[in-house]
Amino acid sequence: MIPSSVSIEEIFLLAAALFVVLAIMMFYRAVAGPTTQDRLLAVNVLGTNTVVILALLAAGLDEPWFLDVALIYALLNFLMAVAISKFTVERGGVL
Amino acid sequence: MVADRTLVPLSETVTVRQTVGYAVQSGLEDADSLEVHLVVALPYDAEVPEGKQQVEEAKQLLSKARRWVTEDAGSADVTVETAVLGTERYLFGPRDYADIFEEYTDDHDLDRVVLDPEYHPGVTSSILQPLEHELESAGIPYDEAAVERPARHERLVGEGTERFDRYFALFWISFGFYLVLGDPTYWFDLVTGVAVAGIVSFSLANVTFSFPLHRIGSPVRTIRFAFYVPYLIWEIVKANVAISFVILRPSMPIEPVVTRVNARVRSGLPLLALANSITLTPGTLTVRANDQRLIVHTLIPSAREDLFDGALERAVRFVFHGRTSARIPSPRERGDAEIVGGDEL
Amino acid sequence: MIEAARFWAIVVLVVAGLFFTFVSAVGVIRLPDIYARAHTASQTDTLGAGLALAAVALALGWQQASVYTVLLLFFVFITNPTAAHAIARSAAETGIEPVTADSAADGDTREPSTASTDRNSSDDDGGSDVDGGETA
Amino acid sequence: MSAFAYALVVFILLAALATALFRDVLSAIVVFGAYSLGMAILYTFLLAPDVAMTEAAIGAGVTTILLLLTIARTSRPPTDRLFERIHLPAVVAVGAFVLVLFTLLGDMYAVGDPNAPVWGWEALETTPSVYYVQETYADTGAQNAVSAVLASYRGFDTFGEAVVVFAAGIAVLLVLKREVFT
Repeated sequence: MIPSSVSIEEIFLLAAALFVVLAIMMFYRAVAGPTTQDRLLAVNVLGTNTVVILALLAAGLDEPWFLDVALIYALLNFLMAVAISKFTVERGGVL
Repeated sequence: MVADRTLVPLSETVTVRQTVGYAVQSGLEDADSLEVHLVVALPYDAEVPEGKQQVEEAKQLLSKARRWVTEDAGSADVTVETAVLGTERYLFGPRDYADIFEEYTDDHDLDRVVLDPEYHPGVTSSILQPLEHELESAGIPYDEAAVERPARHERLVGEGTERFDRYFALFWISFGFYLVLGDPTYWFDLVTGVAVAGIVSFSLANVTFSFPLHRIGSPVRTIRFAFYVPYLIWEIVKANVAISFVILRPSMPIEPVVTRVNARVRSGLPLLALANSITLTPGTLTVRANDQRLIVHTLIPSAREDLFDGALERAVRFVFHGRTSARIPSPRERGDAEIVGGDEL
Repeated sequence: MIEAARFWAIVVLVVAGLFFTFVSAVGVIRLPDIYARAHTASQTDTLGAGLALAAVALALGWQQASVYTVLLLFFVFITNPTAAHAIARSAAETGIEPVTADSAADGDTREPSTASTDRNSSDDDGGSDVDGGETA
Repeated sequence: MSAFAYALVVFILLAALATALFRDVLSAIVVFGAYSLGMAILYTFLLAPDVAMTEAAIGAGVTTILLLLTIARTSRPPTDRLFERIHLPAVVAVGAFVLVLFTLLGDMYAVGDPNAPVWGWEALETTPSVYYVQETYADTGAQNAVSAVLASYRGFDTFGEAVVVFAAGIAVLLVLKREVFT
């Protein structure tokens, strides 16, 4: 039974909006810290959230090529987390 | 009269001759006499058959190295000691080697260690600290021998069939990946895919696989891994639900504890798989890997119980070594699991 | 009929994904230290992301784009625990002390569980002692 | 603008504020990552995935590495305060600029508005891309439509960009001369 009043696209867009709200919640930790690692962790989670939001937008707006952006972000986000966490220890030893 | 006392760990590398030469030369630069301790550290104990053979090879290497030292020393005052280390215990990764070198330098009151840049003993994996780092944290001054090293990939190139296996495996993996992204029925994608996979496999095969491939073993492992993934996902979902209830309860009854688990895995790849699986399951987080001793931060008691029951360890052993290897006692029964304080980190 | 099943499956997946991401957001805000936060931040979030991405894959159906979604899922599952491990290790190496059950219990009143009572005796002296009850 | 876009704009503003205010450079870099996440989503939402991809690569990848390299070669200030002190005249100047931009906001077309110039000017009786392809030679004499757009139709724009790039180059040379070559 599919309700006639909502379409699946609207559900995806609404979910994307809620994910953004959750992202704002998590952003509190990125500001509050107290250590750099805490901030990094929060931004890493935000990155995962971004990937999900982009995927939801791709489904919601029916534009499948948004997934390319999501794919690039998934990998770069990981690189950023590893680069900075290594940097905090070895101070540029990785770079 | 100042004496320089140096430890030189040796293994059969292409730069071992230059390393010994460097140790002698640099030792004599700022000291009148030199005492060189040449050692070979073995990963296995001497009791097993391949261990005996390794001890023989180690002794041959040491006698060769002793001659090199006397050659290089000329008329200078140089004494040489040799030893085979690690015959009584099982050395796993860099931390074990650093420990055994530390013991040796303390026993013989040595000043410094000269390292061969190509010296990579035991299991090396991206989650383990390299030997240089472990020596530093143990407080042993080390010196990397200034040698002319050959290009790094040479070390990874194996025998003919082994090399072919690498190319073969990487070719099909990258070709499959290309077709997944492209269109498998379109001739253009097939042709360009073959070209791209060819370039990728020829340029990168030597650095992709840091572990030996096995013609039957590797595909079988891949299939076993496919069985492992649904199991892992089920475990993740279970643990997630458990931890969600804990976090959403207003009182939040968490109980963070740092534990140490000695994983019974034999090489770097299973160790990496186990550490990542532990991290993926909520409630347990691998903070450090000190060789096969994983330092795991656990958040709730039930997650800690699961970790000590060792279900994931058994599953990883099943993936890499087959069904019979999976039947081992849990870490709790073996006495390989313990709760440690935060200082252990 | 199949359309309806797919619709509700997508709704359930999206809602479950939102729920686990919400748990991870609450965990990131509430939990006491970096190590505890890493648990929910990276793992609960991985499940939330996985469920939402599964919903997207289901909605896109059998086409090229859903392959991308599966790839994304794969990358998220591989990279997230690795990043969490990297961050936790860097925290450990910069010398951030974890809040353990003993130190947290001083300030809070938590219901005493069996595990914490039989550990207190051995953990108070030195910290790295072997606990006989747990390891025997 | 939907609720989604509003939530996103709030997030981006928060991230931008935090980036500007953090005293600790490393924290600012990390939070700047969050800012670039929001921007990437916004670009994607406004149907510009190519710009979003660039933002992803530049914001999360290159900028982070460049900034890390920079602070690896400089020293980290002692962090006695969490936030920077706010420089009031700068806030006034930036605020005035933002206000000017806001007055122009009403003239912008909504996303997907059929009257937007992208879909064609009445005066041209065609879409801009078709116009460029058809009329470039007659209008400008340039053989290449891309060059014509960059150097002629958007000449002032390109001129501004070139000025910015040269100014940045000169600034880099000045800094290098002071810090490195002397």
